Formats: sequence, C-alpha cells, structure tokens
Amino acid sequence: MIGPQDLGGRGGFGPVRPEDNEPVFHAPWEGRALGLTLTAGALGHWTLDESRHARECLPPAFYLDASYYDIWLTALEALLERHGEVSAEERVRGESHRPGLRPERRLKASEVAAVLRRGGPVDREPRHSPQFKVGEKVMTRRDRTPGHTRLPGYAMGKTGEIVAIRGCHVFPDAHAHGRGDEPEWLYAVAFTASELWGAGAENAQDDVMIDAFEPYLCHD
Amino acid sequence: MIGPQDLGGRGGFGPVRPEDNEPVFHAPWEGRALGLTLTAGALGHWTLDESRHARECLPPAFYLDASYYDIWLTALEALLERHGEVSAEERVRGESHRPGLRPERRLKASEVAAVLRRGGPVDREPRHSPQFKVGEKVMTRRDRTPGHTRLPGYAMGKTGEIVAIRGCHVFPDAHAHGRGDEPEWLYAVAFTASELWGAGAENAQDDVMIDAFEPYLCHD
Amino acid sequence: MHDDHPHDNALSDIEARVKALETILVDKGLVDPAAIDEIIETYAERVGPKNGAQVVARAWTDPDFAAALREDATTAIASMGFEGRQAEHMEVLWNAPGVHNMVVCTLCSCYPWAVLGLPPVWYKSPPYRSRAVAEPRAVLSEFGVTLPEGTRIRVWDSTAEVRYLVIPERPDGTEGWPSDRLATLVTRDAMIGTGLALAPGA
Amino acid sequence: MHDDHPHDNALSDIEARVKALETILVDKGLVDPAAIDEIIETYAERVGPKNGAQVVARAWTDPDFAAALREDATTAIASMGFEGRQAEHMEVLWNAPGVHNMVVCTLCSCYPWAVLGLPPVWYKSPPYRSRAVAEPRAVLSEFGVTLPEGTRIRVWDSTAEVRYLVIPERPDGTEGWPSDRLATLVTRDAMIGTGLALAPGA
Repeated sequence: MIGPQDLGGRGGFGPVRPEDNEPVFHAPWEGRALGLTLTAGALGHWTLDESRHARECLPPAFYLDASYYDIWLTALEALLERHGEVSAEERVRGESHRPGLRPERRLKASEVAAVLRRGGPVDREPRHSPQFKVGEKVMTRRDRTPGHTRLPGYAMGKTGEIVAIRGCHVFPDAHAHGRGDEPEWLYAVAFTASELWGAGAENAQDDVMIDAFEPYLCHD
Repeated sequence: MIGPQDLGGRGGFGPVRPEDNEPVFHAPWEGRALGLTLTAGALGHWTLDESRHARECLPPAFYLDASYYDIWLTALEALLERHGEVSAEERVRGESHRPGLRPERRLKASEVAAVLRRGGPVDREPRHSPQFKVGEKVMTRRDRTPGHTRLPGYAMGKTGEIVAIRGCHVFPDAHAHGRGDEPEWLYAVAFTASELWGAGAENAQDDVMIDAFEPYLCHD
Repeated sequence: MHDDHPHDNALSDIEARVKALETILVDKGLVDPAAIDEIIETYAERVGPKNGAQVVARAWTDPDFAAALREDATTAIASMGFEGRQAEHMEVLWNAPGVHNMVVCTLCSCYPWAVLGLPPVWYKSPPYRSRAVAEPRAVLSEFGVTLPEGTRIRVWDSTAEVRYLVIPERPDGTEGWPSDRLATLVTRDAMIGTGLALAPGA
Repeated sequence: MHDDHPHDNALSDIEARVKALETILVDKGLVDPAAIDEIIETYAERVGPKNGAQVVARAWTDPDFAAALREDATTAIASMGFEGRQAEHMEVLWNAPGVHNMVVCTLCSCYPWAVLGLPPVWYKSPPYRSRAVAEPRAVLSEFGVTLPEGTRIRVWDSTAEVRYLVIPERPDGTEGWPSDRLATLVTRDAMIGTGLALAPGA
C-alpha cells in the first residue's frame, strides 16, 4: 500500500531539523515504548513485516504528525488487540482481564543480550537462481496493492540497473500477511536522478539505490 | 509539488462516508468562511491558482485531518498575510491595526450575484496551434517541481491517449506564481486502469481521464 | 483517538478564527458582511443540485438541447440560467448501457458550483479523492451502487478548470413524463456518478 | 497552531498509555519489566555510534579489515562484536573523492542499530525521509555540508533488511594517528552520510 509511510519525493514537510546533542531517549516513556515493542514482539505473534504494515495502516494524518515512538506504540496496541493479547477494553481501563496467551514466550532480562545479539537474519535458501544479473537494465513494476510492499512509490514504473545481488531474503509482501517466508532474490537497483525526477532532478549525475525484491522487477 | 493534496491512488484513508441529507453548511462558520474566501479573493491580490497552492502548502498532517473549510480558512489567513492585508499579530489579537490596502475593491452585496454569474473564464487566445491531436498517444512528464502543478502524481510518467482538446487555458503552473496567464492548450487524456495501477487495477477495461496542459505531455 | 471529525474545542476555535478574520477585514473596509450573507444565501437557497437536475431532465426529453449540450455544454447550460463561478467550462458525460461515468477532483475540490451547488463533504475528503481513480467499483459499492456486469467505468479527474456533469441513464418506466417530473428522479450523486437516477416510485 | 511537536497534554497522554500497556502486559505474564530495563540500558549506554566509529577508524587503518568489509561487511563488523538486531545484513559504502554516499529509509526507520545505535528523530521524520532521495544537496546544506564541485551523490534507500554504513573519507592531517584517536573524528552523521568526518582540531 502506498500509504502515509511512502514519503520519498513528496513535498510539504519543511526543513530537516537536526538536534544538537540529541539524547537517545527524549523522555522515559520512549525507552519503555521501545522495550515494550521488542518484548511484545518476542512473543512471536507477528513478524517484523506485519508490525511495519500495522504502522503504515495507521490514519495518515496521525502517522504524519506523531512522534515515531507514538507510531510504534499505537501499532503495538493494534497488534496486541489483533492477536488476542490485549483488548481495547483492557487498554482503556488499564487493567488485565485475563491471562496472556503466551507467557512461556516471555523474554527474560537475562536473555535480552543474547536475543539482541542474535537478531533475525532473513537470508534463506533460494528456490531458484536469480533472474537478473549485475549490470542488467530492469523496469520496476507499478502494481497497486492494498497489502504491504517495500517498493516505494517514487521507484514504481522506472528503469534502473542492477548494481548488486544481496542474496535471497524473506519476501515482506508475503511475510507481513502471514504467508510465510516465500524467499526471493534481492537486488540493489540504481536509478538516475533524472529517471526518478525528470527535469526536476537536483543534479543529473546523482543516483538513488533501492533494495528491490525480484517480483518488483521485470526485464526492461 | 506532490504535496498532501496529491491523493489519487494513495491508501489508508478508509471508506467514503456519504452523509444522508447533508446540509449545505454544517455550521454557520462554514458559510462565513466561504464568504470570506470569495470576498477576500475579489480584492484581486491573488489568483485562484495561488490560493490552491497556498492550500496544498499547508502542513500535510493538518491538510489530511482538517475539514475542507478549515483548509480554506487557514490558507486564506496565509494569503492575507503574504499580501500585506492582515498580519499574524492582527489575527491573533482579532483586531485591525491599519486600514486595508484595497478598500476600493471591496465586493458589495449588490454586486455578488453578477460576480458569481460572471465567474472567471480561463480560456485565452492561443499563442500557437496545438501540438497533439485527438487519438494520439502521449507520455506524461515526471518532472518533480516545488511549485504548483495540476498533473497528479499517479498520472506522471504514464502513457495515455488524447481524447479531447478542451481549448487554450491559463496555465496554473505559471499563474499560481504570479507569472501571468501563459496560456497553454488543454487536453483530456485517457489512461487505462492497467497503465495506472498495473496488476492492481480493479478492472482492466476501466479508464481514468485527466485534463492535462500541453507542457505536461510529450510524444510517446 | 483518531476521530475523523474535529472536537468541540476545535470547533469553537475555528468559529473564533472565522469571526476574528471577518471582524478585521470589515474594520479594514475590505469586506462587506452583507456580501457574505448574499453568498451564503446564494448557495444555501438558490444554487444547488436542482439546477443540474433540470439540465439532465431536459437532456432526456429535448433532443435539440441534448445536441446543444454535446456541441457546447457551457453555452447550453447557461441558456437555462446556470452559469458563472465554477461552471465556466462545462462538459457533460453521457452514461449509456455499458458505460458509467464518475467525476472526482483528486487534487482539491473542483465541482460545478453553478450547476450542482457546493460539493458535499465526502467529495472533498481524502477517502473519495484517493480511491475514486483507483478503485471506483469499491467506492460505488459504498454508495450502494452495483453496475451491470460488463459495464466500463470512466473516471474523470477534474485537474483543470473544466467542470463535469454526468447525465445518468433515464430510468425505465418514465415514458411520457414531463421534464419537471423527471427532474425529481435526478439526484446529486447521479450527476457526480456515484449514484444512478432514481426509479419511479423508489 | 501547526506545531511539529506534541503538546504537553499529548505527552502526558502517551506516558499514561505506555504505562497502562506495560502494566497490563506484566500482569498477563507476557512482559518482564527488567527485560525492558535491560533493553533501555543497552541502547542508552552500550550500543551507539561509537561502535560504528571504531569500524570506520579500523577501515581507514587496517587494509585487511577494509578488504574483509568489502568482502562480507556483516561478518567483518561482527568480528568487532557489533552484530545482531538491525545489523543482520550489513553493507558498507565508501566515500571517495567525487563520490558521496547517503543513507535513508523512506518507508520507515531502518537503521543499523548494532553499529550506530537507535536513529535520531530527524532520520525517522517526514522531512528527511521525503527529501533525501529527491534533493540530497538541499538536505545536506541543512546539515551545513557542502560537497566539492562535481561530487556525485549516491543515496541508498534502505527498503529491505540490508543496513548501510557509510565510510567517510579520512580527514587530511591524520597521518599516523592510531585507530582510537581517529574514531573521535567519526560522527554519527558522517556514517549516515549527512556529515563528513571531522577535521583534526575541529
């Protein structure tokens, strides 16, 4: 879905405002929201891709106005409700009305370091060999979808060049919707600024690279 | 500018909610806001195109959340400030600190009917003959611009067919920025749903028409 | 939490802003409050979808007028007294068996004021503006409209100063009806393309 | 009126929401508050841009390590102890005379946590995410960065699970510096590509 998360190239957001000596957290609740997102994620009800999709399905005006941790928190509330762990009523009352579904998956403090260190690699055994090779010209697809996708709108229907093969990775468009890994080849694809922005390119010799899954691409 | 106004094809806004027996105005202030927009516009400080651009330059999160009359009002405040008629301080205090610049242009109640009936036609003498003809295939440009444009993002870089020549009209991309009429030929251009939305088209036989100014188009 | 509608304090805030701006502009001699009253009265009382309904009913019953509409819709519609602001350049779109037209303004709120009055809130809002061009059938279903199998939808995005009026198909069972009776079957939505003309007795 | 930042009551509202959710999840036996403490401490105290600075300084001084980075950045960086969440698949981008790399995530907030820590607010916000791909030079100017004439900018949009680390050019006047001293010149922004490594004494 080309929702509020799809920001590349859009106008109207004003200047970037870097903050001098920015703290890691601006308030204690930000750290708690981060911790809740990670510990609740460890319960295994949803994938990282599903959580990204939950964030991009938030109301656009909210998404564009909220702090990023508020986006995380609001999506987390939605995910916990969707997966039957915390109802809207429990949330509103601020109290638990029944036990959790997966207490056996509770992340212990002693496991945090190992879990963070392990991470969640997404490289998988390929099901076939890559269809494109480095140096090849490709055209990106322009298929509108109501679901999750990681092909940004600004790079749809554009001609680019494969600059690297990243490996065979879990396909977010399937994974976000509970359809399993469906691993696909992942490529770095380069587009000239002129291809993306036409006469409005800031500098014709610049380029933009995206990491694009094989189903996003077709032969030029 | 592909700002918050550029909504065609984007997701995340939920269902359309038609209101049964919708009143013309939902509250008295809406009518006053309409009246203020029209009477202040009659002062001639700005064009309709400039006022549209003022609206689309409002902060995206505000634009997407506000009622349309609030969008109008907020843009009107900005236009009156930009053109030296009402300062931010006057607005905040709710009082006038100096006389208006163009009292001689004040629209009288007795003139309203005639002014509305006259409207503001935008057809102009052409400077050259049209470059495209009905039935011709055209490609739309994909030039990113910080200024006002009426080529929607979803129709950029797409192949369509000229289905009508509408006449030679004031060019909003110039007019919005005080560069005069710069009249250009205007065409109705048809795109198939497949061309616009790829495999995500709701129905391949449907199509979408836009009215596109000649500078938006090139030969396919 | 994510209400579509402004809250009460937002409402009173905007009322105050409108009032303040009017006060200032009147004080400065730039705005005549009676002109605002006149504008409000125009669109609240006199100019509305009844205008368009008369155009449609006449198009159904008067072949010469239908031909004039095809030739130059602006002039033909103006001949009925409907002209001016936001109807300076009119085009009519004829529905027919197998073809349904629908009008949107994805970029703002363009609408044929002199013919249909001011647009409804949904017409100016993101859900309609974002979806009409990409999923018109899903949008129509939210208006309770299902088209016959095989109907092609043509969506017109009002991206310039041309304003569109859909001429819906004349309902069956209205043979011999006079124009003013036919006009009662022509809804605002039918002239935007998010509805159909009413069936007699519906 | 259109503040970028939440208001005080929004802040207290969100504090209450976070607290409520934590209370509920702890009561349900799903979350260990000490695990949250541990996560906070990890990113507040231990994992941050100092990690990446060590990688960069070593890349500048150790040709074998530089070669290993080119060969398999994930493994090379993990050999320094920086690995795991949001750094599972690393690539390094080498700045050079005439080539400047810059990293963005237009679609969310992807960032190499294990190497740079958590991303700054601006990295996750619409202005940077919307403009970095389309007007990187204007963005760089807001960071006070002007590149030499003729420099080509390559912007990398983190659209999948690959995470990028920019290796800035080594500043002049640092010949013979040991790796730990060089690391003090390597800012977070230099490793995102919105800055350059500091000049000695700057």
